[in-house]
Amino acid sequence: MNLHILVLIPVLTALATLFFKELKQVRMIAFLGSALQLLLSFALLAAFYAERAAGNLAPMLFYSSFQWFPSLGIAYTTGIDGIAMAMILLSAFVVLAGVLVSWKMEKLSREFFFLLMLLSAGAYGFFISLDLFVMFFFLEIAVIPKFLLIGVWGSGRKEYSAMKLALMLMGGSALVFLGLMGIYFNSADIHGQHTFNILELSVRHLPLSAQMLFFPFAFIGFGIFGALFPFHTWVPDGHSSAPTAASMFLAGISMKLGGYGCLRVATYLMPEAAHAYSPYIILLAAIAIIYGAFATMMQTDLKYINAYSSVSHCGFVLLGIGMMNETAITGAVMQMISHGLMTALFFAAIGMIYERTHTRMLAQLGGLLKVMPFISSIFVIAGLCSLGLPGFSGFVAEMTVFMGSWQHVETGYRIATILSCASIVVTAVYILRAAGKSIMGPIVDDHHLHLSDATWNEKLAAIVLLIGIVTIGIAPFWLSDLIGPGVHGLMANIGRTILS
Amino acid sequence: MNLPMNLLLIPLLPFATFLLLGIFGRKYLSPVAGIIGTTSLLVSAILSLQAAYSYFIQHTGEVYTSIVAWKMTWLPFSQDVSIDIGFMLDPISVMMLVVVTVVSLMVHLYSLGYMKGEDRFATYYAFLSLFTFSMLGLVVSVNIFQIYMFWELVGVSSFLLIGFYFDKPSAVAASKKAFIVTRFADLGFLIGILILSYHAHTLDFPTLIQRLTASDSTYLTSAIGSSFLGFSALTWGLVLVFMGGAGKSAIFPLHIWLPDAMEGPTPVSALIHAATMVVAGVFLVARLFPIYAISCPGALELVMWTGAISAMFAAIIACTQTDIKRVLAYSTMSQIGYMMFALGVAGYGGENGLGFTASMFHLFTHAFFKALLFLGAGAVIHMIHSNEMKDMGGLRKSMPITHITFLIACLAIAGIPPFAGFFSKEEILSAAWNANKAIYYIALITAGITAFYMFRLYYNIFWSKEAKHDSHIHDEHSHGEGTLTMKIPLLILSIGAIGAGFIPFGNFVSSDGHHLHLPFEIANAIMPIGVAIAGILMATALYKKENDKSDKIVAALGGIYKGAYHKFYIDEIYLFVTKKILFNLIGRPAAWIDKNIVDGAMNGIASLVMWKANLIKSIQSGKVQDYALYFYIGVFGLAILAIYLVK
Amino acid sequence: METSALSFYLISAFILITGLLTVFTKKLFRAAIWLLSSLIGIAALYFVMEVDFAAAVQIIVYVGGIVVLIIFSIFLTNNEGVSMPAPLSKRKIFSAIAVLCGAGYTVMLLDQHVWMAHSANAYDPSVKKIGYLLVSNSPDSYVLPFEVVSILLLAAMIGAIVIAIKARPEEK
Amino acid sequence: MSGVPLTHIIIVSSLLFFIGAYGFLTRRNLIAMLMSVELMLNSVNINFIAFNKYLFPDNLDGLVYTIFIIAIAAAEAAVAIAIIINLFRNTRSIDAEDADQLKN
Repeated sequence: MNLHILVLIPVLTALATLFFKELKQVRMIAFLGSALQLLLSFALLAAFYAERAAGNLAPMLFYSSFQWFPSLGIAYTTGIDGIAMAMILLSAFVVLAGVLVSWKMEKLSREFFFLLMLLSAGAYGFFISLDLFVMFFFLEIAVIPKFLLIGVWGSGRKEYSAMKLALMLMGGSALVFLGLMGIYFNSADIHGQHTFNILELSVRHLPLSAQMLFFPFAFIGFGIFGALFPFHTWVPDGHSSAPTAASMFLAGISMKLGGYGCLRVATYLMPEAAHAYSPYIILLAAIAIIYGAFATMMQTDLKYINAYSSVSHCGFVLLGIGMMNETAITGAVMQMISHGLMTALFFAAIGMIYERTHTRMLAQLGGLLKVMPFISSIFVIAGLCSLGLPGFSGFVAEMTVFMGSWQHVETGYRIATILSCASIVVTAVYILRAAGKSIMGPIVDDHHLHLSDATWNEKLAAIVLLIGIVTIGIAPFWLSDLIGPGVHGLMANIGRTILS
Repeated sequence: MNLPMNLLLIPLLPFATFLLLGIFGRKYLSPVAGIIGTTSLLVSAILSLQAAYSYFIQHTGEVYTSIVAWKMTWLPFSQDVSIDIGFMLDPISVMMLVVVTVVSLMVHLYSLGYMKGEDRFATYYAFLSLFTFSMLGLVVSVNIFQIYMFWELVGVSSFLLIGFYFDKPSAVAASKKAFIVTRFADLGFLIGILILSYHAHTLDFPTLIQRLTASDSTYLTSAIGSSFLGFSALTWGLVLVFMGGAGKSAIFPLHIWLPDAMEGPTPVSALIHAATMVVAGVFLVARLFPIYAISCPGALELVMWTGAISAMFAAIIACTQTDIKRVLAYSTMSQIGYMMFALGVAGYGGENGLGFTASMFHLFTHAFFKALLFLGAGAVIHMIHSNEMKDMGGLRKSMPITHITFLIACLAIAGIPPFAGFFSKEEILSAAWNANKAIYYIALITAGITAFYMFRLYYNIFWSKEAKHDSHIHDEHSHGEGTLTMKIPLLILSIGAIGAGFIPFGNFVSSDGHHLHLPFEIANAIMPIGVAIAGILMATALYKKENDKSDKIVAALGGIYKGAYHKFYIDEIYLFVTKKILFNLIGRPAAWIDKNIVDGAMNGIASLVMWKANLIKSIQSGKVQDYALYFYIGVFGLAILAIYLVK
Repeated sequence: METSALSFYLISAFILITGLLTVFTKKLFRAAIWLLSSLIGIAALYFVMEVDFAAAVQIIVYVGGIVVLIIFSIFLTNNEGVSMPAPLSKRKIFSAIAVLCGAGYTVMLLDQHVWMAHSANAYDPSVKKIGYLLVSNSPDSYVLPFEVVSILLLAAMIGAIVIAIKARPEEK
Repeated sequence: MSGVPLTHIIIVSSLLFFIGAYGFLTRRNLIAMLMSVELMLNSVNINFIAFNKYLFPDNLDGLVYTIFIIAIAAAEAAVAIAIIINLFRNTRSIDAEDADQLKN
């Protein structure tokens, strides 16, 4: 069960979309491609469980490696552990939902679906690769489609936001590359051989001075992808002017690349520096959570509300990573997955509302529950999930992060935990404010009365995401059994800093 | 004992109804939704009664132990700490099972008639079943996080039900307010859980209680050892958990949402805001009672005082309210204050556990007669279509059954002997007498005021003005006294209100599981009965006939009356705090900072680059000679460099 | 001071003065004349240094060819009479500074530098040797550069003609 | 010619070079700039011949170089003047300031 099919299918679907003209064929191909991808990831999950059941406790399963630049030590090595597996599942769900939501994309539909598939190929590649250079390669593949998707199909100040997003992500990847170079050149083994392979690098302990220098580059670089506090300004503009499917991909997958990168590359390979810098990470994460939540309270545009709430929720991911203990990091990974699903659902709902009422301003929306019950209930469910209501994935992830962050050795960090706990109240305020105003309450303008409810493809998209959210929410033990060993493997490296 | 399977059915049946009606309700099942909901609740009620019977009656041995019928690890955090979901049978949880299912069944039956015309009938029953499921889940929880989970679910279902008439902006605002205030209290509850679980290294109730009460346990010393701002971590934990309970049970500082929650349909108020959800806080404190009583009396002291203040405060406001549902809401708040301070005065085990048993007994009886009061008020509102007292009067002839049942409930709550309220309130007063005289006197005065405002309500509805309403009774659209399904619950609950008092509660529920003989001396029963009768007489004098005596008193009281009527302006204070401080002082600057400073920094960098680019651009002036000059300077510089490097 | 040294100094003074005058005169035509005299001065310098062939070539090509060409161009662009506008002050100052410090620095360098002669024997730049160097097929001859320069001259001629040709009909 | 030290000749040629350079940088007229370029080239020729005569008398490389430079200078002058004439034909002026179409 080699992993290359995972990258191959999106790429092939992307190419296939180029050969067809009208929207009908193009969207059908994209749908088939992403559905196949979802089935494949389930098959991979089954194989993963079988492998684990058969007692294969190797950190990375389905390991395979092909020489690419032997002289530089770059090889196309792929392999997955629990965390990568969960990420692949997340991407599969969000991609399928994304394709379904943009069913009526008239404008340049062929290019639209091509770029979507390319973006998903980049994400899959990123999650399965174990070679820092290949990871960077796939990270870059994912950046350009985002720029085009927002620039061409966006709305509002789309050029400004597309440019801003692309520049900041480019800046981020520049920093990441610096970090990678730092790791690469400081990790020569006894006979001077350098390598990009993560497994080997994790065994070679980088000198502390090198770590202290290059960790900030790698962490901030990936942090920019994952909406680290001062560099999050691309998130509100980028998400709100992106078309629905693109903002789902942006928030659902591409912000997770950042979190995953921070965890797998920055913290796993440079644990001592991560431990030394953890106070700053925690501080920034706590600020992001509370600041993001309060800023959301003031927004009047639905998409800005969800974008800012993504900044706040991604703060939990970084808080979990900053706390550097097993429960907190498991919580961080769960938060990545749960936030990916719920923000995709939220954007889908907002997209559907926007398609019908052509306005995202809270002031101009009202009483939609009577007019479109399905979309409104999806909107409310997504809101409740991001609120942290038990029965949905948000609660599971946030509670794990809180429990983990409370176990931190130093009691000084309790303030950060209490601050982030306080965010659940502020989140409740802005979610209810948004839901109360747009869904409940009297109808604001009467031509909303004859709007249609969700079509079959939108319903399917919502149900796909709902299945993800509810399965994690109702029975989270399968997710923590999947992620647990993966995080335990990471802790072998990260743990040693706390002991020493 | 009975199989875990049919125990599990009790919460799962309402959940199944919720899913069924939630997904398919709107289109296919709406006419028959009521029947489905009621039957599933009926089965669930029978099962819980059967469980109670087998747990209490067929019980062998001296002590009621807590039996964990079923447990499953839901979310493992680390080796020993994990959230598990389970079903625990314990005297208080079985009692609560009975209360919740019976009252919920009554409300389901009642709503068949009350909500007949509604277009979202199926969704109403879906939300009602969701509420019942989460309440049952909360009651039988085996893990402190499980109680938190169902706590949140109860909060959301109350949000959904209060905001049921969502096209009324006031209902939407009330539901938002309820959810946010309870959510704020849940924040305290969450942090309390984190503190307790950090020190006790477990989330499981039995082990938590055992570890934090055993005098020699290292966990207890570590919890008391580490302190913060003067109080030990254990005190912080327990106070914060109580804060969670206070939010949900509308205790004094966090009560502002209860009166507004009356925007929901009346059966909802009967179920949620009378019998079940509001007592969740009392149940939570009761569940952790051993820790409160043994390890941290300070926290118990706080519980006692807040309970007493809340009781007195609510009773005073209740006397001034004109909307009958708000009167009942404040009376609920006052009775819950009773239960809280009853727990507060109690100690652990043996005789001084009387407060605990009295509180649980009062909770049991209060559920019946308060639900009865609300349903009765619902019937009146259903007929008059208005909540205000001034539109009512002289309804005793047109609504005989509601009148009698309402009277029974008023007598019960006032604490007149044969009715249930007397027994439970008398136990509370005797417990308070043994423990703390000041609390006893506050309780006594509150009992008097309770009797007064209940009978003020009673007379205003059924007596005082005669003539005005004849026209109302005969016009066709009024439903008269409501259908049969509305009358049956009233009758059953009134039987409960009368009979519940005679149940020997002592040998079922007690702080340490042992049988407790409830002392019943006439001596200390005289005082409460006397005060109650005085209250009733005062109310009859003022309100039986339509007269202006009450208006003269209002004029006399002046400022105090106006203050009480406006709920002592606490709402306005809270609004000011949230509006001014949270929105303007923190929210607006946060959004502004983000837009200008952080975003500005990014745009600043961009404009900086643009400015530099312009600077460079001017060098390409197109003049050949400029280029020649730059070229010359370049060559000259390189020459110098080469010379020095070579030398 | 032998006569040749004296004549060297005289000629070099002459060259420098005429050079300055070419650069500073207002009238374009007069500048061309000063350039002519300066080039003749340089040819005289070669004579003084006994490199007769170079002097001859200088006179034939430079004086005879290039200066005449320049004078032709002045007449073609018919501004022989007009006096050139003064250069922009900003540019004049900058270039003056640059040139002066460049000259000063070079002169300063030349003073300290000691030249090392590589061989002491006499220097006879006879035409036979030049001819041998230019066109013989011995390994150290310059026959290849010679051919390349001839091609370059050819190309230059063609180029000049193409550029300066009267505008073709279709261009009008 | 023996009395004249090499340095003096080189000083003369570099002065001539810098005069040419100054002329090239400041003259407003393209032809004047061309003349200054001729001056600079001649100063280079002086250098070559002087070095050849004083430092490497036994071979004639310097002299051959000078001859080539003169040839190339001729070609360069021809092309330059062709351009100037063409420029004159288009813009009626051969002032260096106006010829700035390549401005950004």
